[in-house]
Amino acid sequence: MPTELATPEAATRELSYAEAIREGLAQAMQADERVFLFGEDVGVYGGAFGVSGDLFHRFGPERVIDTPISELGIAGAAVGAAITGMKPVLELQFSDFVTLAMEQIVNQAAKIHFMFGGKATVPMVVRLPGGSGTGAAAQHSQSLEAWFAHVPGLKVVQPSTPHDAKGLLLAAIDDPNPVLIFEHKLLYKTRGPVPEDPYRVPIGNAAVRRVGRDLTIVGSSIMAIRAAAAAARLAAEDIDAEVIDLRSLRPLDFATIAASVRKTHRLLIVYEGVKIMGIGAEISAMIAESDAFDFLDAPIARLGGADVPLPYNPVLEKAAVPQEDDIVAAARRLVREGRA
Amino acid sequence: MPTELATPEAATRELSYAEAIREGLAQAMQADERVFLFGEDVGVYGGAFGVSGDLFHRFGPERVIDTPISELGIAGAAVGAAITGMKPVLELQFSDFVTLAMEQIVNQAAKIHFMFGGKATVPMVVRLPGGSGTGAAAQHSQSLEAWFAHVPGLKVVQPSTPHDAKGLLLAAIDDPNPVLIFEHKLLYKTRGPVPEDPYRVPIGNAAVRRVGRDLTIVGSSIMAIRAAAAAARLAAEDIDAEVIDLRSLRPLDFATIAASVRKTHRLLIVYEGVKIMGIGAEISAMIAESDAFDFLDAPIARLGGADVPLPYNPVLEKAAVPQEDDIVAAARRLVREGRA
Amino acid sequence: MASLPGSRTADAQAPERAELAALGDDALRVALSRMHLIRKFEETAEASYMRGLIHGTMHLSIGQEASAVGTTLKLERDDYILSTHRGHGHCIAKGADPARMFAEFFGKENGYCRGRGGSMHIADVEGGNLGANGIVAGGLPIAVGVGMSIKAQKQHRVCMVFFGDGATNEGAFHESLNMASIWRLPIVFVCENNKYGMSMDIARAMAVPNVADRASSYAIPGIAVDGNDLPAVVAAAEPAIDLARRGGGPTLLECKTYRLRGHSKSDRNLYRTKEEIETWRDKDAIRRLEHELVAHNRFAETELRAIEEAAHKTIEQALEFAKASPDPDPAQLTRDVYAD
Amino acid sequence: MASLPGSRTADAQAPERAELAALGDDALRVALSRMHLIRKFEETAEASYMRGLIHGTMHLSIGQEASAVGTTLKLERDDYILSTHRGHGHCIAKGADPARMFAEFFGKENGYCRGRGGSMHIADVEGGNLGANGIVAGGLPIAVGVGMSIKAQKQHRVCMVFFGDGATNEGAFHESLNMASIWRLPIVFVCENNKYGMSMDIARAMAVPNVADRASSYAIPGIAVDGNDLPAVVAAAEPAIDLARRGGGPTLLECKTYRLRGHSKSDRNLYRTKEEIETWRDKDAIRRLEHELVAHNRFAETELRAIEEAAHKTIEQALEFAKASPDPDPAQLTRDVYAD
Ligand SMILES: Cc1ncc(C[n+]2csc(CCOP(=O)(O)OP(=O)(O)O)c2C)c(N)n1
Ligand SMILES: Cc1ncc(C[n+]2csc(CCOP(=O)(O)OP(=O)(O)O)c2C)c(N)n1
Ligand SMILES: [Mg+2]
Ligand SMILES: [Mg+2]
Repeated sequence: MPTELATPEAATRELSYAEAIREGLAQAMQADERVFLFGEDVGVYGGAFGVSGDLFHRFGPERVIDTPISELGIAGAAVGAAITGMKPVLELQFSDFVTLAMEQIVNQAAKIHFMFGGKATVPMVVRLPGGSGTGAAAQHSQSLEAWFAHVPGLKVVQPSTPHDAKGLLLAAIDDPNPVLIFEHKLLYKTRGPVPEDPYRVPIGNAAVRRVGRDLTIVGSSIMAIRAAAAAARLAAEDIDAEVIDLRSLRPLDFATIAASVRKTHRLLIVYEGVKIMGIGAEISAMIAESDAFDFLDAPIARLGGADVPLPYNPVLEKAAVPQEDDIVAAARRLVREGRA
Repeated sequence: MPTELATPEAATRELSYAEAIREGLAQAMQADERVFLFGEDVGVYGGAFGVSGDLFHRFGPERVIDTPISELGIAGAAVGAAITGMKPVLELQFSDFVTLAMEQIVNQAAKIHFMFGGKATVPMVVRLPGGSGTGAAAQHSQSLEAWFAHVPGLKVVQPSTPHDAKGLLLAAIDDPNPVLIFEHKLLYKTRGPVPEDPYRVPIGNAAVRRVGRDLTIVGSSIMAIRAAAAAARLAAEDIDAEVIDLRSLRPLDFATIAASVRKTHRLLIVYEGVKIMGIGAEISAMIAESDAFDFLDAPIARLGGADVPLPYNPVLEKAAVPQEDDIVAAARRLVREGRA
Repeated sequence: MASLPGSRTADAQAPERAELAALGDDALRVALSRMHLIRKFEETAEASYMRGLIHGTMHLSIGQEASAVGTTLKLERDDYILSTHRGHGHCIAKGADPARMFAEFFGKENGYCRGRGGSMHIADVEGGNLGANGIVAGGLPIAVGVGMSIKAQKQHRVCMVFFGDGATNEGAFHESLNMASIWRLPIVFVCENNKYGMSMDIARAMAVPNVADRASSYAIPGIAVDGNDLPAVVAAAEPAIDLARRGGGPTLLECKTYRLRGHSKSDRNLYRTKEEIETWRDKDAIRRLEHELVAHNRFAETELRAIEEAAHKTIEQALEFAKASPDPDPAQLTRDVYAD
Repeated sequence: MASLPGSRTADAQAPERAELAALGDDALRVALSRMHLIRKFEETAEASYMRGLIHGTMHLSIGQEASAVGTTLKLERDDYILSTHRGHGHCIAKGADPARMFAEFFGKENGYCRGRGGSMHIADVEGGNLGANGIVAGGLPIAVGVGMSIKAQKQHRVCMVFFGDGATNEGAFHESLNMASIWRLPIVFVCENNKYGMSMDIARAMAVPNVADRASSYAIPGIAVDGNDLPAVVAAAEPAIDLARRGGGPTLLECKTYRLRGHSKSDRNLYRTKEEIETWRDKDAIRRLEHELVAHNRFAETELRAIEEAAHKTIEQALEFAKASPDPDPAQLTRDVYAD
């Protein structure tokens, strides 16, 4: 897998997460004419969340393609383009709509390479804005990434920063396999340093966002951000948390997590998806069947989404997913009381 | 929830799993004219796996309805019928095709009751033949039930015996919520005792199939059968396994599992779905964050499907999912070597 | 085959056209009142949103009132409707209480969905409104089930399902119309063709001039009507409702109309011209009908203003009701996930 | 609009009909040879299956050979096809090697998919066959992407996608034809209407007499042809292929034919009569064409038998090749899940 990084002298500016994705798309399209972007309203409208922005004007209607509202069809179109020499990047307007495209993603994209004995590859990228917090209610707020972590043949990433949003996108476009990128709606406007030159963040590598001794907090996407903020607050209470940003759910960088747990002896996993069968379940199970298990001084703790469809009411909506306060409280209990 | 059991004097015969389901369907339709069965080729053809059999001739084309090949549409039709006073039972021909119906099942059926503030209920049942072992390859052999265990608002059951196949079906039809029943293709012809009178197996109750002291083996569907067979062989080696048949994945009967683990101190979870993010992940995580954790003498072990689309070649196909031998071997290692 | 009656403008000298003459004063009063209620409801919702009193997003149907009101005018209270993300008009037209609708917008406990659903999920189950839907074309398969239910229960009800032009490119549209056709279900499919999806012009999204032309694929009647002409809409809808009620099966009714506001709050109208919007503003259904009624001396201007005033008053009171309503109790977060 | 040329029977007195005259002797030799190859291949596969040499299931197209061969006869080697669960005919017609097809059936390492795919997933990517598909209508959205790819790469290729009558009720059919139409993609949509899905008569599954009638929803040509009449099929397919290649967009071509075998191995033919099957046996495409050729002195009977014999020999050798081929190495179970 390509791991080329930006040259040190390359300029690094502050960009928003959405701008970083757009820059990555533009650079990929510039560098490789096989790359194209398509999806509902990605053209003149600039994308439901403004991610494609002016790309339509820069690359024209043959490289930035508005599609009819046909999620199954466009997912299949990505498969067809990918197996015949193109590198499609598909935007699904809200990740919830992937429910309409599961057939093509799971039965076709994920399986074709294997099912055809390795004779075809499916280098497609699907971008999926997910997550709650915008008052969009139950059908527009889900975090469904865990489903895809269950499907061999797919790769699944979840960037938390503008830097990773661009770098993982470029890595995904390079990848000869289908890659799903779960972006978070609340992160699109967050800003951070982004190197100007193209660079790749390798798929399957977690990032240690903070080094600590007392417990390991694992999260991804917006939960990695909240975990880091929680860790800063915990430091004031003399709790030294190590924060791991997963970045990739499939493949999962288990080695980084296990090494951390061997050091801190405590594990708190935070994720926005419904707790039951969410990604934290797998991480917990992997620890529990690994030798890191022997290092645990406290039961593994998970903070996940409540067992409820996302409510519209903003107070309920917030209560349904882990917030910074919840992470602080759970970490504190885990360290102080040995049980979250 | 109705837990009425068959009267003791009721006749109990041997039926196949498919016959037991058919009997349950017939009794439900007889007792309640709101119940109807529909799906692709459930009519004259008798269902792809022969489950509906002669029901078309017994109940006529208005209660046993052939549908066009339109999985999304028929799932939505079940929702519409359910919210307006009917009790639809939908057969999807292979559980793999649920990938086409996710939108209606996940965004509509699972959420309507909550999203409408409790003002509508969705008493629908979806029957989904799943599993591998028939040489049907990657698109007709999946075990996708774990996805649905991640979705609040749904119930998910997985019967392993003819008795439970009938009893869980009747409980599902009574239930005011959407219930998915994952049947196993290899089990349709297996036979077992089935009371003639209608009875319910409560959704959310696991069954202890064998009492033991040395380790707990948890499985469902065909894996519960294989676990029981493995336990019989292990007994000959002086390993006394407790076998728990989950029967229901959502809600999950965690209390029964935890109680067993507190007793045996060792846990092996067996499932056919892909190991990563399969149902075993959640069980392991629940144990790891519960006080049963403190009773463990060995890391929790999971035996799940290999990380591969189901291969056509029969040798590879078998190797891709846990077999009886694998369970015996894993249990033996767990007890003898303290690690599977 | 589709037929589009030319839009008529009032001519005081000419006799009343048949579509108008067919409507009694009472019916017209109801229709006008509903159109004003919708218009004022949405203007007020918009203002509340701008002032930060409402969160989330909302999709306004300002400009489309004649379609919502005209299609539903001849429905009975126990007939069903299924609505869309742009559903306030349908909801009010079917007789919902604007106060409880506003309460829902404000996320209040006495909103139609107890604050759990919000703008995109308002349902008034008792009033026959089986819910708005956040999924484009999500209501169509549900309508099929409602139709099956009506037929099975030998009721004389009709189900009217709304959707946009964009929705007709979803697979769900095709599957649903096909099933409704082969089973001759009592459904009126109402496509509100407002010329755009989110931003994509229907002329780019499909190759046929009228959505109604697609009825031929299902051998059902397809009618296109000027959706900004209330009497014409009523005249087109009534036979479709009657046909459905008589067991004659479904109709595809296309109301050609226009949304004067953007798709949602975040729309910058990049895909259409100011001139186009102005042209359609001139075709405003409310003013147009009022003008015609005055020209034919059906109503005095003062009476029209009184109808409008009454509607405005109702909406103002509705807003006050909503503001004064109680918030949900956060402790009840997971209530109503399951029915029991 | 659909047009169905009446089936012609040979009349030695009359001159050759235009469709036949248009075919040179070489083309006819190729077509006959391919039809015999398909027939013999499937009869041999069936026999192997009966003798337990092949596992899984298979869907035979015996009776449909003229459709597979006639539609593809004018394709170039670098044109693409996408096939179905009933795909052996398409595969052979596009030039695949029956030996490697049999090897795939036997799950052997040198089968087209290295034994991983089996009957339902045979792909001959080098030969332009992008794969059979186990999902009804699964190939249609993929074809859209192939068409986009051809266009983007400014190639002069054509993509021909096959599907059954039952598949036309899937949403994927609608979404795909719509996209192919609006983007004028170089696709020939070939519906092999064999009158039944698995068991559901097309007359019960849709209300229009011809699948081709549905082309009008997309403003593309829709042609219905006697699919058991090879020259007629070629005559119908050639202009569609040319139109696509010239950039004129897609065509929906319906071949009316019949499968003489059951849907799959488990079909008990409960849904159709023996008489119906016999009627269609009389319309056997191979015998019919041979009869016509002899009547017009295009070929001598001996030459026809030589063609048939050669085909049989090829198939026998193919079977031997498959039997002698090596099995996959079980240690390579998870190879080719990901490309690198
Ligand atoms: C399945 C699905 N895809 C996409 C969206 C996002 N979306 C919401 S409304 C809309 C446009 C719908 O257009 P149309 O059906 O014409 O209805 P209109 O908004 O014009 O009333 C889109 C793309 C959605 N909600 N659901
Ligand atoms: C999405 C999906 N639904 C159902 C099936 C099961 N199935 C396989 S073939 C078939 C009938 C298909 O009919 P048709 O499209 O007419 O093709 P034919 O078998 O007649 O060639 C069905 C229902 C499937 N494979 N995929
Ligand atoms: Mg629209
Ligand atoms: Mg067919």
